[in-house]
Formats: sequence, structure tokens, C-alpha cells
Amino acid sequence: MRLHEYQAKEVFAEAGLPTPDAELAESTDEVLAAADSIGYPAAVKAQVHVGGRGKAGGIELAESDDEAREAADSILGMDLKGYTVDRVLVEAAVDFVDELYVGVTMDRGEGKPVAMVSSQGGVNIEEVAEESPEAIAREHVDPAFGMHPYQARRAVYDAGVESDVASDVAGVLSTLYDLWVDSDADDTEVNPVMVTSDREVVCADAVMNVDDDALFRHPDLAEMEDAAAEDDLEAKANEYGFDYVRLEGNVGIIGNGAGLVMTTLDLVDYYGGEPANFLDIGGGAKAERVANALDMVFADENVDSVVFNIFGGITRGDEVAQGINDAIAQFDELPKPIVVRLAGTNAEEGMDILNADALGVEETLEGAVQKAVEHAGAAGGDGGEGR
Amino acid sequence: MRLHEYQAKEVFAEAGLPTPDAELAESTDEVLAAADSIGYPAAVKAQVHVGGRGKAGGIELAESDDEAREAADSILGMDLKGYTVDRVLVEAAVDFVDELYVGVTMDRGEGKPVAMVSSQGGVNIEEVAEESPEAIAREHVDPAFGMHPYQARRAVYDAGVESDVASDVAGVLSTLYDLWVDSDADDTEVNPVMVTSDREVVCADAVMNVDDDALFRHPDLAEMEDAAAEDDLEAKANEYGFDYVRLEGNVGIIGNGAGLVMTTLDLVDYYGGEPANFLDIGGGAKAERVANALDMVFADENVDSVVFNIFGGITRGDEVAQGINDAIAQFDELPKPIVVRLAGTNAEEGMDILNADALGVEETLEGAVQKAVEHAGAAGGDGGEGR
Amino acid sequence: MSVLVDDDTRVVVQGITGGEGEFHAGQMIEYGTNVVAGAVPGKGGEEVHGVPVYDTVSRAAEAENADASVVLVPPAFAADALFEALDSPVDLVVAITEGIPTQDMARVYKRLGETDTHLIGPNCPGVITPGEAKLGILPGNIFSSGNVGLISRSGTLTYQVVDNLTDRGLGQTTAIGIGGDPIIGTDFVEALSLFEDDPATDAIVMCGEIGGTDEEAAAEYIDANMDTPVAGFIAGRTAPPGKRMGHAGAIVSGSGAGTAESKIDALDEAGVLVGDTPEEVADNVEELL
Amino acid sequence: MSVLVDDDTRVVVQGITGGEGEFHAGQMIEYGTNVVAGAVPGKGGEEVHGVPVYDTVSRAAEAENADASVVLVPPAFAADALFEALDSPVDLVVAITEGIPTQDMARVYKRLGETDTHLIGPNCPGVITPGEAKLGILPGNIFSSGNVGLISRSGTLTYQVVDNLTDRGLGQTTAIGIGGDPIIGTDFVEALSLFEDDPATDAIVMCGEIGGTDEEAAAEYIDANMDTPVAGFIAGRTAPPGKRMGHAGAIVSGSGAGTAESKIDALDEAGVLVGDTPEEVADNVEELL
Repeated sequence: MRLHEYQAKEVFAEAGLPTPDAELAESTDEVLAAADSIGYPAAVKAQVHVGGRGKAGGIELAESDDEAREAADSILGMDLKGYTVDRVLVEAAVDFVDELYVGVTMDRGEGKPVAMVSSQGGVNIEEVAEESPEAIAREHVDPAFGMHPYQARRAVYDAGVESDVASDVAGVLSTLYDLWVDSDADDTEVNPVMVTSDREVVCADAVMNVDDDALFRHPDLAEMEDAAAEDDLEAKANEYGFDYVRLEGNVGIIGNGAGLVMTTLDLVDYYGGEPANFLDIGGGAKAERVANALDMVFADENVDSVVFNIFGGITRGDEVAQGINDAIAQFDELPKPIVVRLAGTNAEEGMDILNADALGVEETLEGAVQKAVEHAGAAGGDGGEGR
Repeated sequence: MRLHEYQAKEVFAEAGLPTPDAELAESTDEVLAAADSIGYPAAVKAQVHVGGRGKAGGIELAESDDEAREAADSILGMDLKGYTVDRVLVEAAVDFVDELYVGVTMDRGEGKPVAMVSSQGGVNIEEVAEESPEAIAREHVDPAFGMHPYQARRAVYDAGVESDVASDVAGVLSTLYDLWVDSDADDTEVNPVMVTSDREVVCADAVMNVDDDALFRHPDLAEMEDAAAEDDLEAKANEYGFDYVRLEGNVGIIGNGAGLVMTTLDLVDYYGGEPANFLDIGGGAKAERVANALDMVFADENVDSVVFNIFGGITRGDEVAQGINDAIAQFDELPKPIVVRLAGTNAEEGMDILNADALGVEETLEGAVQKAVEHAGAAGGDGGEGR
Repeated sequence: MSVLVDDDTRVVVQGITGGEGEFHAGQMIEYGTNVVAGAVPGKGGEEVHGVPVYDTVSRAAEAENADASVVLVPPAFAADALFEALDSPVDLVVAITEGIPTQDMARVYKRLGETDTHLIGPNCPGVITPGEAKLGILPGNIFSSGNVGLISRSGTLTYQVVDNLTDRGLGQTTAIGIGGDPIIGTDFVEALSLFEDDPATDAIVMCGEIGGTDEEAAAEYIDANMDTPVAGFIAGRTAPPGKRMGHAGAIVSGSGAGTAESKIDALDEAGVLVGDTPEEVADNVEELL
Repeated sequence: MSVLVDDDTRVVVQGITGGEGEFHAGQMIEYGTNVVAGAVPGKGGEEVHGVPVYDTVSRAAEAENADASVVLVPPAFAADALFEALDSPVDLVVAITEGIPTQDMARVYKRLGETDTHLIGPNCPGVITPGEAKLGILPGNIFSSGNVGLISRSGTLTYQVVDNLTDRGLGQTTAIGIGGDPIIGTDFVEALSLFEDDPATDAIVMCGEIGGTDEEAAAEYIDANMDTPVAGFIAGRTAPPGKRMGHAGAIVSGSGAGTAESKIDALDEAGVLVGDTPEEVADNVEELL
């Protein structure tokens, strides 16, 4: 779960990190009121999960009420890389002379946390990592011991942070590491950490991704989840407990098991279609879960056809089939064509009882995908480029 | 620093361990008032740092006001293995059916914490360890990871704790381990953990020794230090910052470095004397520190002579000599004879300037000890047994 | 011949009294697996499917001479169960549990490195040597005995590929589901080396997916060290960067590492025959044998 | 010949800008020790006694090719300094600091076991190879070069014994103060094995004290593995049980383990000549040579 900047900043500030004065606003009036209480110059920052907000016009600096109104009007409601901006953070602008990057993440290859510092902050850190990896100082942390103070210092000195702020920046890194552990985060990151002309250190941005699998032990963070979701479908997926990712195409995909669902997406593409989503309903296939999955896929207005691919494994195919039949019984007519393929344990029995009047039924994964792509093309989808 | 039972119980209760209702009392009236508010039966327990309090008459059970008064009168002011009882803990008596031992300490040989559980609690656990070591289940803990829950469970099951209280006892052990870490303890221990007839688990005693070297980061525990000191001399030693141990003999000993001071004690014994104390003044030997050391040793009325043995090392012998001279200048006449021996860097220069009119001066450690033993014998000490 | 498990493997099931644990222990026993004990705190002395339950894994392992453990406990308690298994000790731990917090696994991984135990998973379907033993939740009926080793990060994709293989009479020595999490015990390289040393394995299928660089490392290893031919498959070619596709491991960072393209290229260069569809993977195995 | 340090040893002093650090770095340099760098966070670029100071030990070690570190930082920061030294990495770390919390040391000890570094101390006077190098706070002037190896848990007791040896012309190959804390790096057994392998050491003095069972372990090791003769001394014969005698390590548990008697008996049985007084120790060394 990715927190919004304003949520992460609340968490960071509570942990003692220096963040600028800020208020959340959802209307131009609220922006003006916030700027008034914070003082000018103030930054107006779109609260959406996209990189490069600044370049895309999602951050503006206001020196006066007029400018603040202008910024609010232009940012609130704007479309930022596909997301509508509903909320902005109004924040005291920091007069900085230097921008640093400080972050903690999991290095999955090493199986260890890694703490990072760069004196090239304020830009896309992934580009820095690509183009001049030596500009990022890295400290791998032994997760049993946690980060030693010397490691924070070493990262900071190795990154070439100037001596007079080294200790403060090391402090930011230590706190970010503690937050990372205490919150079961995937990442905690500040980019940029700004150094002001009077050598103060300020966390001007805040990124925090929390491990979804660990939310059960962080009820305070879990509460932020709804507000953090970017759109209705994602919120719905959270509610249903599905792994769901919305994509650009028109072939809806439902399956069990991440690897097999990804493979189904790949086959849709391979046979010239475009996947509309990734949806893994996980183990079992009770009628309710099947119904929820269909609800999700149909809720995406881009979807023109659906492929439903289940490899039974321990789950019995006849039970899955029954679940599908029950789930589609609610419709007089299916809104979009569905092609089903069942395999594995009791698959044949399942195929036999499937409601073949309402559903397309295919023997093989390849066949099912081809049929769904066909339906989608017929419905007006552009068919995409085949491989 | 060893906490008193009542102090340790406060710490344990705050950490969520189940301890009986209890109040501290310093007079018979306070005992009666406490027993009244807690209810009978109540235990009246002497608060001194000696093992086997119960057998020695330091714990009595009272069923009524009369019995409580009797217990208070007999215990308050009593001499328990050399310590005068000033305070008692009045505590709700637990109706138990089983007594367990649960504790955490450092296994210095392994360099690791060890958690221990025994179903033979309520007795001297060191005897159990000696006579039936298999009756104590031990779990070594990796200090980087901390104690895993499975380790607490395993210790409890391996100790043969009954299944219906196993989880509660494992909980006590986990909390004791956390306390051990959070308080930088040398030991945290409950003996006995009582199991009541309705299968409740109660911590009926509480032992906590805190690492003196770590007190600097535990101001709350450090505050308990004065109350924990057993006598005036120990309190004085804390105040001066000396490593000091009071012993039974009449030859006072001052030196620098634990190993050398222990050796000096051993030599006193070897030459037929009896050491009155261990006192390590540590590095350096400023006049004030020397004066404090003399003050401590003279404050022990058993002392009949003093041996002052310094191996200069980095410290210069002439500076030490000057410190000694300055320190004894406050006396018109020394209350007890002092024999000084200086060795190491600039020792000769030091010996030359020592105030030989007031002090005995010896060239060798062996000579200095022999002379001090002689003085002590002349003063009426019994000379002890030579080896 | 086989790797990791066979009919001599003596198995403890951690969590055997839970719903999942009881069901899959039954399935394992039915398949012929030598399940010798269960381990559940507080349930010592009970029996499940005729198998004795102990309070601790150590006691189970000692009393029943077990050398492997299957972990079927809920995610909140799984890391502790893994530490317990590693400390019991057994030679092989198979962690089925899905959804273990990543930081818990980082700590387990550190401990794992201090032991000689093999850990398979977590978030994996398990390990099966067809006809001998299955440790995990794989559907035994789709497997058949043969000379193909299989390694996969995904559960149901494994079944799909095995189905295609078995359909054509291509049986398996052992199939290992190494799991889809960011931090797993046995990785492709370790699993590949086990099969390389197994004389009964004549070809290997490895099913990878986007995220991480484990497949790239495997390609390097294959190129440098392996004689046994390998057929490959990579799921997630169409996944957009920055999105998590179900498996926590399947997230492509924006910088180009961990993409399907990078993995397929690396495998290609190492001489691995990479298929575009599960069917094609089976074609390739036939070609390699 | 010598053990651990000689005139090639290149030394970093951690804490060189502090009072103790600056003083003892000066003393070490004066003795002829090859002090090549200091390490103090925030003091990078400064110089002390003409020696360059770096912000981190890694940088100091890399820039100056150092292979040993002497830790002279206050107890509250000492564990971190030790972790840093172990990670820099250097081959030898000498921890002088007294009063490091025991639990800090337990964590350091765990890390130490994951490295190949020798740690001497903490709470020790250091290591000296007379005439070549001294790493620590030992008074160089009382030592003389020769063929006796010395190992001691105590500082000033070491000086006393060395004084007695030097008085009689019995010089030392190397003297190691292993420290008086409950948890130390190099123990008697490890130090004895270093001297056993040193052809220049013809006899060894080991000064133990009450507390722990390190001397008992040493006795066993001597009996089983050593040809070089050993003279012993044990301080604390008169210490009562349960009291800490200055050294945190010097506490006798109520159960009889760690007493002077137990240690002396064990050493006697291993053929070690145990003296009653420092003078007698010197007598014994003369006898053994």
C-alpha cells in the first residue's frame, strides 16, 4: 500500500523528522485558507501516486493569494497521467541550497534492507541509479541487528554530504530506517531532503510503501488504505481481497495464481488482444468470490470480453464450475461474453456442468484466450498488434 | 545494581507481569495498614539482598492483625545474615499448587543470553542446577535476533510445565526476556512463579540485577540505586564511583586495577592477615580521589591498617605520591597506619617524595602487604590463618 | 532418483491441526508421503490421521527421526515456525504459507544462511517426487514419474506446464515450486545445481517470472556450469512497470532490471530454449530430450 | 617473532581526537607503533600528531592501508565503534574502552563470529610486542624483548608480573591483555594457540582471575594441544561468592563454578605451574625456560 505524500509526511513528522508546515486542501477556498495560515511562499502539490508531478504541472509555487488561487484552480481536478487530482497539499516552501536523496528499501537479491543516500536529490533517483550508480551510497543492513549508527554515518559521508549537515542527514536516515522496520514498509524515502541556506535539513517530500502482507499488524496504517487507493476499482479490489491491476486493454482476465494469470495476460497479447486487467482470485472458487470477480471486471467499462481460466489443483473443477454457474445466474443476459477454461482436478466434470448456453467453454488455455480475443475484436476493440 | 524485591516487582508489574497486590512498609503500623488494605492472608517479607530469607525467618505469613503485628515486630529491625531489615513488603498470599522457576541471564561462556525454566521452583535454583541440571530447560538466545516465541514455548514444554498453563508461563518468560533487554539487566528472574488452584500464573518473587555499566541509559532505574544499596559504605562507594566490596577482615586495601587489587587481597590472606575490603580507585590518582578512598576505608570501623598499592602504568608515580601526601595532610595524625607501595612509571621519584614520617613506605608489593598485616595484628586483629 | 525428497523422507507437518494443515497432511499421506509427526504448540499428545502431534518441532523431529518439515501455519506465525524448523533441526523445510511479511522473511533468510538446511518457499506449492513423496499442496494426480526436472516460481503455472508435459508422456524426476515471494530460500541457481547433480534428470524446465534478477543469475549459472539442457518460460511479458502482479516478487522496477525481456534475453544467450506458451515449453522439452 | 602485532602493523586509532585517544595515540607513536590514521566522525581532514583523521574507519583503512584498529572511544559509543571496525574490515581490533554494557558486547560477539578478525578486549590494556609496536595503553617502558609470551585478564596485574619478569631479564615476545569483562573477543585458548604457533615464544605466563570458566577451558586446551610450557597465576582466591570484584567478569556464582580453587586445580592438572605470588610466577618462568 502506497501512502499519499500527506499521509507519509504525517507519519514521518510523528517520528520526529523535520517536515515543512503543511495542510491538506480539497478546494480552492481550502487552499487559500491553508496558504494563509502557513504563509507565503507556499507550494501547492497534487496528491496522486505518479512520478514527475512537478514536470507534469502537479506542483506550483504561490507567492500570493492570487497565485495560490491560480495554482488551486489549475491543479485541483486536473488529469495527471490518468489520475484525477482531488486533493492538494499546501506546504511552506523551503528556501534550499542543496537537495539530497535519502531512502530505505529491501534489496530482494541480497535478502537485506539497503539504506541509500545521494547528494543528487530532487531528481528521478532511478535515473541517477542508472546513469551514475556511484552517486548513490548504499549500506546493506543486517536485518537481525538493524542499522548501526556507523552505517548511517558512512552512507552520508560516502555520498559526499557536507560535513556541517552530515550528522543531521545521518539522523534522517536512521529515523527512516526505524520507520521502515516499525511500519513493515517496502520503502521509506525522502526525495529531496533539502538543505536550507542556514544549514537546516528539511524533508520536502515523503514516500512510504507498506507491505500489504504486514498490514494486519499495523491497524493505524491499514486505516489509511482507503484514502490511499487511487480509484474506485482499486478500492473495490481491496475490499474483495483480490490482487487486481487495471490495464489499458479490453480483454478482461480472471484466473487463479499470479503466475498463471500473468501467463494468460501474455497469451492475450500473443494472440493479438490487449489485456484489460490482472485479477487473481486466489485459491478456492466459492460462488461469492466468482461473483465478486465478475463484478470487478464488468465494472471496467473498457472490457469487451472476459477469459476465465482456472487450474484446479487441489480445488475441484466441478466445484469451481458450480461457483461460476451460481455467479452468472444473477444475470438475465451476461453484459459481456465470457470464455471459461477449467483444468486440473475434476476438470472434465466441471466442464460438463458449466452453463454452456451462457458461457463459451474451451478445452485449452490457448483456445480460451483466442476465443476471448476474438470476441473483444468483434465488439470493437482494435485487436492490438500480434507478435 | 540489584533491585529490591519491591522495586523489581514494580518494574515487572509495569511490564504486564502478574504480581500479587503488595505495599511497602517501614513500621508495624504501616504493616497493619497495608495488610488491612490488601486483606488476609498476607505475607510479610524482609527487603534485603540475602538468599534463603524464608528459612532465616525473614518471611512470615499473617492470617490476622495480631499475626501481622507479630510478624512486623519480629522482622523489622532483625539482623538477617548481617543486614538490618528496615523495610518489609506486605503482599497478598498466593494459594498455590505448583511453583516454577523462570529466569533470564547472560551465559558469559557462550556470550549469549540464556532463558531458563524449571518446574522445580520455589527452592534454591542454584542447588537444582547443581544436583539435577536436567530439571532446568535452557534456551540460548541469539542477541541479534532476540528470543523467538518458539524458544519460550520450547523451554516451557521441555521443563515439563503442564499444558494448561504453558502458554501463560511462556508469556512470563517472553516478558522477562524483553525486560532483560530493555533494562540492560544482568538477570531477570521469578522464583517462584506460582500456579494457583484455578490455574492462574502469579509472579510471587522478583529478581532484577541491572548492568552497572548500562545505568547511564536507564535514568529511571539509576534513580532506584540509592534505595537499593544495602549499607552506608556501599552508598558512599556509589557516590565516589569506586568499585568497593566490604569484607570481614581488618586490613584495609586500596589499589588500582581489579586484578592487582584482588591479588593484594590474596597476598594479605597469604601472609596471615584478613582483608577488610576490595577498593579499586581505577586509573589516575588525583588527591581528591585518594582522599575519598582513605575516607571510605577509615569509615569501616573494623579496619586496623591500610595497604595502598599503586602500579603506575601510564599514571606517573610522582603524581600519585603527591596525591597521597595532599590527601593525608588533612589529618593531624592518621587514624590507622598506612603502608604505601608505588611501582611502575616514575615510581622511584614518587617513593622519594612520599611523606615517610606519616606513612610506611615499602619497595615491593609483598613487603607492603606483610607490613600492613603486621600493623593489623598489633592493633588486635586475630592475624587469621596463613596458608 | 530425484532431488530433495523421496520415499525415505520423514516429514513433520507444522500446523497439522489447522484446517489447511489437516487437509493437506491427509493429501500428502494419501499420496504416499512418509508423514511421521505433526507439531502444534499445546496439541502435544493428540493424533491427526493417525500421526502423533508434538508441542515443538524439536520434540517431533527427535521422537520420530524426522528430517523434513512442511510449514502450513498462518502468515502471522509463519516466520516463527520457520525459525523453529531451522532450529529443530531438519534438512529440508518447505514453507507453503502465502503472505508472510517480507521483513519477517529477511530475518529468516539471515538465519537460513547460518544453517545447512534447504528452505523451499515460502508462498510455494511445495516439492514432489512423483510416485514417492509430495511435501506441499501440489495436486499429485497431474504428475508422473520420468526424467524431467521442474523448477517454478508459480503454483498454478507449474500445474499448467506439468499438465502439458504429462499429456505427452514427459514425466518428472522432481518438481520444485520455489515460490513467488521477493525473498525465498532455494533459488533457481540452487535448484538447478541439485538437478545437474541428479543422474536421473535429463532435462530441466524452469518457469520464471518478472521481478528480481534470479532468472538472470540462473542464466549465468547455466552458461558456466551446466550440461543438462534447460527449457524456459517467463511469465509477465505484458506487465507494466511499477505494478505488483499478485506475487510480491513480480514487480518490475522502472529501471529495466527484472523485465521479461531482460530475463528471456539472458536465458537465450545461455542456450536455454525459451517458449512463448506453455505448449511451446512442452515442444521444447521434447526437442531437448 | 611475535604474535598479532609487529612493526609492520598499520594502525587506525578510533577516537583519536578525544582526550584519551589523543594522549595514547601519542604514546603509541612515541613507542614506535606505525599509527597511520585516526577515525572520528566529523573530524575528517584534521590531523593529530601528524596523522590524518578520517570520518569513517573504512575510509581510513582504505586510504592508509591499515590492518588494525585501536578503539579508544567512550563506553556509550564503543559497541558501534567495534561494529564499524569489524566491518571496515581490519584484521585486528584492540578495544581498550572499559565499561561497555554487557548486552552491547553480546551483540558485538555475535558479529565477531561472522568475521575473521581478532578482537582483543574490551576493557583491556592492549597488546605489545616489545621494541616493535604497542596497541593500547600499556606502559611501554616496563616491557623488554625476549621469549616469554604473556596473557592476562587484568591491566595493572599484567604490569606487576611483567615488572617481575623484566627485573630478572625475562623479556617478552608479545604481551596480550585479553580484558576483564564477561564477554571478550580473544580468550585464553585463542591467545595460547597463537603463542603455541610462535617459534620465538619458549614459555607462556597466563594470569587469570575468578569468574567464568575460561581458565578451565584453557587448562583443557593446554593439556590436549600444547608443548610450550605455561606458568599461571589466578587472582581472587579470597573473593567471596556473589560479589563483583571490580571487573564485571570477576564474580563467582554461588554454585562453585569460576572459583580460584577450581581454576588452580584445573591448571595444576594440565601441568601448568601456578604461583601464589607474582614473584613466584617469575620464579616458575625461570624454572620452565
